[in-house]
Amino acid sequence: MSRMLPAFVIVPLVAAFVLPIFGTKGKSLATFLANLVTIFLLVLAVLSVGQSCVYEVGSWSLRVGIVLVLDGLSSLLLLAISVVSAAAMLFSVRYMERYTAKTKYLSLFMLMVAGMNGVAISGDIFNLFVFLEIASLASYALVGFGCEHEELEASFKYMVLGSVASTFILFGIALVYGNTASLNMAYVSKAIQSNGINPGLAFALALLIVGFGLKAALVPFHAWLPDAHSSAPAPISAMLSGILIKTIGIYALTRVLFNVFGVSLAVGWLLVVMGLLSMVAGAFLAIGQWDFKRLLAYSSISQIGYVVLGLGLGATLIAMGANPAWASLAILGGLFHLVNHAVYKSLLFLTSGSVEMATGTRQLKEMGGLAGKMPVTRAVCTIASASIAGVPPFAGFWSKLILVIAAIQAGFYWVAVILVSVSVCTLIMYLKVQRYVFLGELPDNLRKVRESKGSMLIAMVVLAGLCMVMGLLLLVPSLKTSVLDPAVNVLLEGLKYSDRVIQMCSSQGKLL
Amino acid sequence: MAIFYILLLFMLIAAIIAVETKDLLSSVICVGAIGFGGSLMFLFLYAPDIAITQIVVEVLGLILLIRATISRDLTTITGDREFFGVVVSVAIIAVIFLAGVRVFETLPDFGTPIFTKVPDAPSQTYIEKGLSETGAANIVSSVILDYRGYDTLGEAAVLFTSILGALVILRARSRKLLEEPDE
Amino acid sequence: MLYALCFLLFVIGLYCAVVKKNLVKIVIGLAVMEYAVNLFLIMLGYRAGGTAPIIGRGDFESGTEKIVGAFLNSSVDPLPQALVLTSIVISLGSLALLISLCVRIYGKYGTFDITEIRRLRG
Amino acid sequence: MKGMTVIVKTVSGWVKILIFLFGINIILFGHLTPGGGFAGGVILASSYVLLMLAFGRQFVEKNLPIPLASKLDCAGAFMFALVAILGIVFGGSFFVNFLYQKYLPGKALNLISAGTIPLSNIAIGLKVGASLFLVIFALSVFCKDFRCKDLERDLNKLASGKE
Repeated sequence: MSRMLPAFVIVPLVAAFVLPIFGTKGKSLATFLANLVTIFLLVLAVLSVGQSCVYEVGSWSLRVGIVLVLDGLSSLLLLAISVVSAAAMLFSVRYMERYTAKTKYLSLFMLMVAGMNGVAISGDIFNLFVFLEIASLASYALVGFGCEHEELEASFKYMVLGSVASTFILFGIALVYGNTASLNMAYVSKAIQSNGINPGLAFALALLIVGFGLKAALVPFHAWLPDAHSSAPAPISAMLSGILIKTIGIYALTRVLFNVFGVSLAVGWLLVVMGLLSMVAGAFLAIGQWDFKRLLAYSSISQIGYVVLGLGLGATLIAMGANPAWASLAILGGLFHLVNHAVYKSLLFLTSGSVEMATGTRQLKEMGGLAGKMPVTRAVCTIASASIAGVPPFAGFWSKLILVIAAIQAGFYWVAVILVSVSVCTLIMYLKVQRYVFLGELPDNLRKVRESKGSMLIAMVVLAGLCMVMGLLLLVPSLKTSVLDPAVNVLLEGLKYSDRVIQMCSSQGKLL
Repeated sequence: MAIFYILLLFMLIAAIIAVETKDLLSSVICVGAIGFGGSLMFLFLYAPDIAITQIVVEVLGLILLIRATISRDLTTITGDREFFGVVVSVAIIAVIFLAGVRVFETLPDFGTPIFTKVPDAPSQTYIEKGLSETGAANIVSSVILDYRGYDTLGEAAVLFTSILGALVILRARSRKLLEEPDE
Repeated sequence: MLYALCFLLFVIGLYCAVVKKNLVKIVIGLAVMEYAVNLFLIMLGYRAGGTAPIIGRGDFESGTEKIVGAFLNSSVDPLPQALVLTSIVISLGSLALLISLCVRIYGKYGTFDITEIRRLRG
Repeated sequence: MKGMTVIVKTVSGWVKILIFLFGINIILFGHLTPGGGFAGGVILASSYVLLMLAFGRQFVEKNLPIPLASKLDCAGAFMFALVAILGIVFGGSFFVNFLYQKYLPGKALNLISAGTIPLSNIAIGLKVGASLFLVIFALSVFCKDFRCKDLERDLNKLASGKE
């Protein structure tokens, strides 16, 4: 596996460099190639599960060069990225026929995937920043892909806030370098362990939290998300909400926080508060929306809140020195929710795209009675809604259950109460979607609506199937120990990460 | 040493003018002044690579900015957003500044880079072994294209992404005329 | 002190990007922030009385391939320079994208005023 | 007819060659002297920008057609990635400087030294030059065809210094 690690980045990058050459004539070939790449990445990600290795780029040692690190957390994220991107790419085959410049779209899509994969496997802070920037720039361009008023406006706002966030992150990295003289995460972490966190590093951490928080749209910084996620083409919304904010926001934040700087009580509480605020505010804002995609976007804020809450709870418990089993449970809940949300939120955005393509509108009030006309879309939408609302057999239920159990065990009863009540809000929100989109009376102008066909349906059905069986990831012990547990352990081990990476590097050096 | 203060003050003044002037064109030209000041600063900080790159990028960036700026009726939009938002933002920015301005004391003094204080820092390796390990006399070149070549691949991809993005944003027609009567 | 002035430049850029309502001014603010960060990184690597990290013919001990100690003890830090080179490219790329967005928005809305560009709300 | 006066055209015709050569020089000697692929690429692009200002857009388009520039852009990026991938094939690891370590060590401070570094510089120069030319061209086309028609004329005026 170690030898294949650069393929996660280099394959989509090369594909992105080659795809624009095809032009309009080779459009179908280019689409085929792009699908091939995403499926290849999916296979690679499945193969990487349970592995743990490092790759020294250019054979330079850990100290002077850049390393790629694959561990449980990275492979969990890689799996989520490749599942969502494969489905979104399959969906795009038909959906993006409405737009011009399809090969450019495919190329940007590939760049976004390459950027996210690069973030997931990077073991160097500056390298993480560079790949984060690839993914962000590709997403700015893709949000504005439609080039109409709303898209351009959303893209501009997103890009301004995103650039501010990037500058903050870069400044934070500069301060980290200025205090530790290294950029490699393992060595930065070692320097921090030996010298302690001085005010400079604390300020750097604050800048990084603000920067990654902006990218992840946590509540004080969430203003851009509803505009951007609702204006993008549907497969891109699925990518953005499903996986991008998690990769360049949550993942980068947790990696830096848990494995490089080390958790502290203050930061843990900060995350808990931000998570709770995001959950509550996102849910309340979502209920009032009448635009289908906007509702989904606000709901993303709320769901990201769950993830951050779980991770923050874990961080707090670790810092308090409480029973590690509770912390592990909270982190497990957060990470499992991250994966679940990636699947069902992207599915919901794909259904919204399917509905929008069929009816030509996103306003809930203008729709209705589509259940008879679009049975498959209706079925998958119901599955996804049940899942996001936490109805028992589906995926979302299990992750929320774990979070509630963790909160109760740790003694934070009020957190558990908020968790459950936000979950009820979510249920109401999605009942509203069902009611206004699929039930009720069919308006006259929608009589000729047809079910979407081909690749769009396949993508949605596959994701819906995943939604139903995601619970197994937790319930089947062998799957749990190979997929989820390594990821949780990476966060639990905290600062031991640096020793592990350095040790893995030296042992691989001996092998070669 | 004094030269750095002079140049930084020059850049700061240019920045304040660029931010506060009403005329967009003069604002853009002040950005150019900041960039050229920065370029000179890089030269005095013994970073000729960066100085060259900064100056050529500055020229091209100015052309891009002027492209966006010059027109007759645009230069009049001035002023800030609504009052309350401005006050809150200024307060937050002031807090950031006051919090941040202290932290620089923890850095080594200006003029003694951190890598001289940390044993086995990567930069020391680059300087000592850069020529023998990569063959490039320009150590910065050897760092960006060999030791940290992967970063530069990312950098090339960033530029590729943004240019592709700009072309996508600037294309004339975004949606096809639909064959199916969808709307 | 120099670091603090550099940080002041950063803050001025942040102010401009957050408070101004002209699109081009916002872009300028972002550009100023990026200058400040680049300058800060290079200043971190500065060595008083140093030399540029480029080996010339004079830096070899005569007749050998060995680099003289004077160079080793006076060269400034090359790593921040490499980082800044990367970050300059990134900022040029995002500048190009931002400008295209601005021009395109002007084409659609006929104004650079962000308070008038409000189709999306909520 | 687009463009400026005869004097400007003649002078920029000469200067253009100088700038172009300077850019190539910066790229080729990037591993020995300050500069490198990126700075050189920007200089190459600016030589075409100068032509565009002096002679007008159509002239430049004849000189360097847009589809060609777009292909050069992709080719440069691909070439750089290829240099990295060849490291796996010949050096056993991604981004190995295989030429320097195994095949062509060269002599320090000579033009042919440092293995793959000059190759990467050339690739980056090609990529950067082509892509920056493309974006400026696209912006100018956009300004011509859409609402801000007078923009280009203004830019020309500004560049020639007569308002």
